[in-house]
Amino acid sequence: MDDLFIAPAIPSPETLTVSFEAWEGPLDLLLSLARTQKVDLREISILALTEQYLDFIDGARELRLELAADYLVMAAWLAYLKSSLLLPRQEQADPSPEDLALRLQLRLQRLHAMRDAAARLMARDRVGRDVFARRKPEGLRLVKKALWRASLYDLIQSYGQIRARTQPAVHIIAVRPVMTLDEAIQRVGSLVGAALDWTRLESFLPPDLDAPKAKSALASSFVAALELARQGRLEMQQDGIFAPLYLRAAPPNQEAVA
Amino acid sequence: MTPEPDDFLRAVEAALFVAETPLTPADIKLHVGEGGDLPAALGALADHYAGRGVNLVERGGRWHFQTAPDLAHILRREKDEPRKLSRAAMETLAIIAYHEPVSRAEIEAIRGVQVAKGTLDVLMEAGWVRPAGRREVPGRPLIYATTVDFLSHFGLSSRRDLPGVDDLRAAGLLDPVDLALEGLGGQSVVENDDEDA
Amino acid sequence: MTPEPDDFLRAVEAALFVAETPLTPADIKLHVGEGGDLPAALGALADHYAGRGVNLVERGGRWHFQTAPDLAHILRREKDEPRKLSRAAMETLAIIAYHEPVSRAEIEAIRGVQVAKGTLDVLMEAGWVRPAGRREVPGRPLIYATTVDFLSHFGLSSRRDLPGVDDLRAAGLLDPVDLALEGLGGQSVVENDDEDA
Repeated sequence: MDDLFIAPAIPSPETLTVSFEAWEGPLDLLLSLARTQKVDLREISILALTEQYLDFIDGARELRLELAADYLVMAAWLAYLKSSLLLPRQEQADPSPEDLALRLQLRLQRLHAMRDAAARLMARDRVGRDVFARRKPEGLRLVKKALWRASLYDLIQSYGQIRARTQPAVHIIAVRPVMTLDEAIQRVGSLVGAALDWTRLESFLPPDLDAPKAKSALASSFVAALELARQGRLEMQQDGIFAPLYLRAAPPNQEAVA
Repeated sequence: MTPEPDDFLRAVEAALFVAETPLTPADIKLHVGEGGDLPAALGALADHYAGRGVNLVERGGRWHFQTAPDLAHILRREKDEPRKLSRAAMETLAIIAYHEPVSRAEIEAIRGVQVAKGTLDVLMEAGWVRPAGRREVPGRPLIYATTVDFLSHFGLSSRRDLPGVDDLRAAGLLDPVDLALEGLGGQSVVENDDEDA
Repeated sequence: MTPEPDDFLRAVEAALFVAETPLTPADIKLHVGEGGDLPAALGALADHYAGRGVNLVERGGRWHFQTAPDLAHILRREKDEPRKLSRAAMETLAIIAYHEPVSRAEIEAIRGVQVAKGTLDVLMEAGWVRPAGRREVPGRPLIYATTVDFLSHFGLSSRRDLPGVDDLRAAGLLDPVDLALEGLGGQSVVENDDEDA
């Protein structure tokens, strides 16, 4: 499993005929080279690895392979690291080359660990490849069922509204009990001659009328009185607003004048 | 009581479990091969699952797992959601109740408004209205009537219990009071998006 | 040996059987109600199915039935081969799973190359990786984490089941990546066509 992701095997630096497409960058190449040391990455010699890398780049250059800039940057950095590691201790810069080497080693370990983890992950029993769920499950359904609310009152009220809205409206005008104006003129005209003195309008109405007809008779009789007065056949008198209205026949001389 | 299942039986079980459709014994053999007594394995599996929540059944020579019939209710759990009928639905229901059986055209004639198809669907979904055949007139329109559920929901023992028009009038339910308020234009009004508007 | 399953257990079994996706205990309760000891029922079911052709498993707090791994060969079909992940995608997925939540820069620091946008897209499309907020550092980078579907797919009960995770942690290989220390080359290498090269 460890070898699942190792890039094309590197037999030895001298016989390299491989293009750089095989690696995902300098770190990847470094890790591949490191793996050829066949030791635990924690015990790897960064110095030896640097040698390997620089040899590889040199070899690749001789083979006139196109070199990506990043590989050359890494080569330069490693060459610097190598020389620093060989320098006497007191002349070392900060961070120390040992520190830098340790970090590079750690990075290689981390990348290797993740590569290994990816391989182990992919090799697990994966759903749809190694283990299977049902291919056509019926499914659990949460059905929201509408619980319709409606009362009998809603029902009949609705029906009433439809009927009220759509039935043709027939307007029947009731035959109402009235005394016509002609009738009133006739009656008031004939009765006023019989009266000797001022007589209240109400006295001219027919007796025993029911309420609606009495109202009509009063109104018609009043209008009839006005008409007769206009014709000069009677006189009207009232002491104040809403006071009783009195009628009497007009004097004969006045009738002659008119 | 349950013997440790052998690999042949396990394979049959798994094949039936993942199958998209019921499998014939020949289908099963395509997966599990000939390395066992298939009828015996099917019988043993059917026995094993007999009292469980999932049963192995044979229908017309094909085998499949299905949930136990008595558990159907948990697989389609219904959640009641109280909702009020729209006015259109209420009116349509009332017309069907008073005039049944009626066609959609007749309902529209009485309402004076077109009836969206969805309105009748809602009433049928509620279980209050059912199609009641076709009227034998040109076009053979579908006619609708109310259901027994309708009667029980509204507490009626029969449709004759519905108050008559005279009762409605006496109750003041025929007063055209809200006619002006409704602003109903009448014939050209479609209550909602209806495909046969 | 196998006691007669009670109706609660049978209901849990049936619900898991028909479910289209793995179910949390809460999902199950929604269907089977509170009428029983659900953890006990799940445990009993898992035990019952342990040696069979179909197993009940828990993945990231969700339960589902699946076929036994050793039967893969008889059940696998041509079209079942899951999507082939690129090496970049596999490594990126592993880095996210073991380090989550991680930013893109942190993934790049570990891999020594830039992460093509397509790589994360593929993982998110597969439903295995999700954005998990932003890291409250300058630039507020988006951070990524794995999903419950990731656990289901790879047969992990939880992230603690990730292969070798304890050893890696003990070795300090999962410590937060100190980006400042990662001054080494490689950062400008783009693994493939990436618009933010």
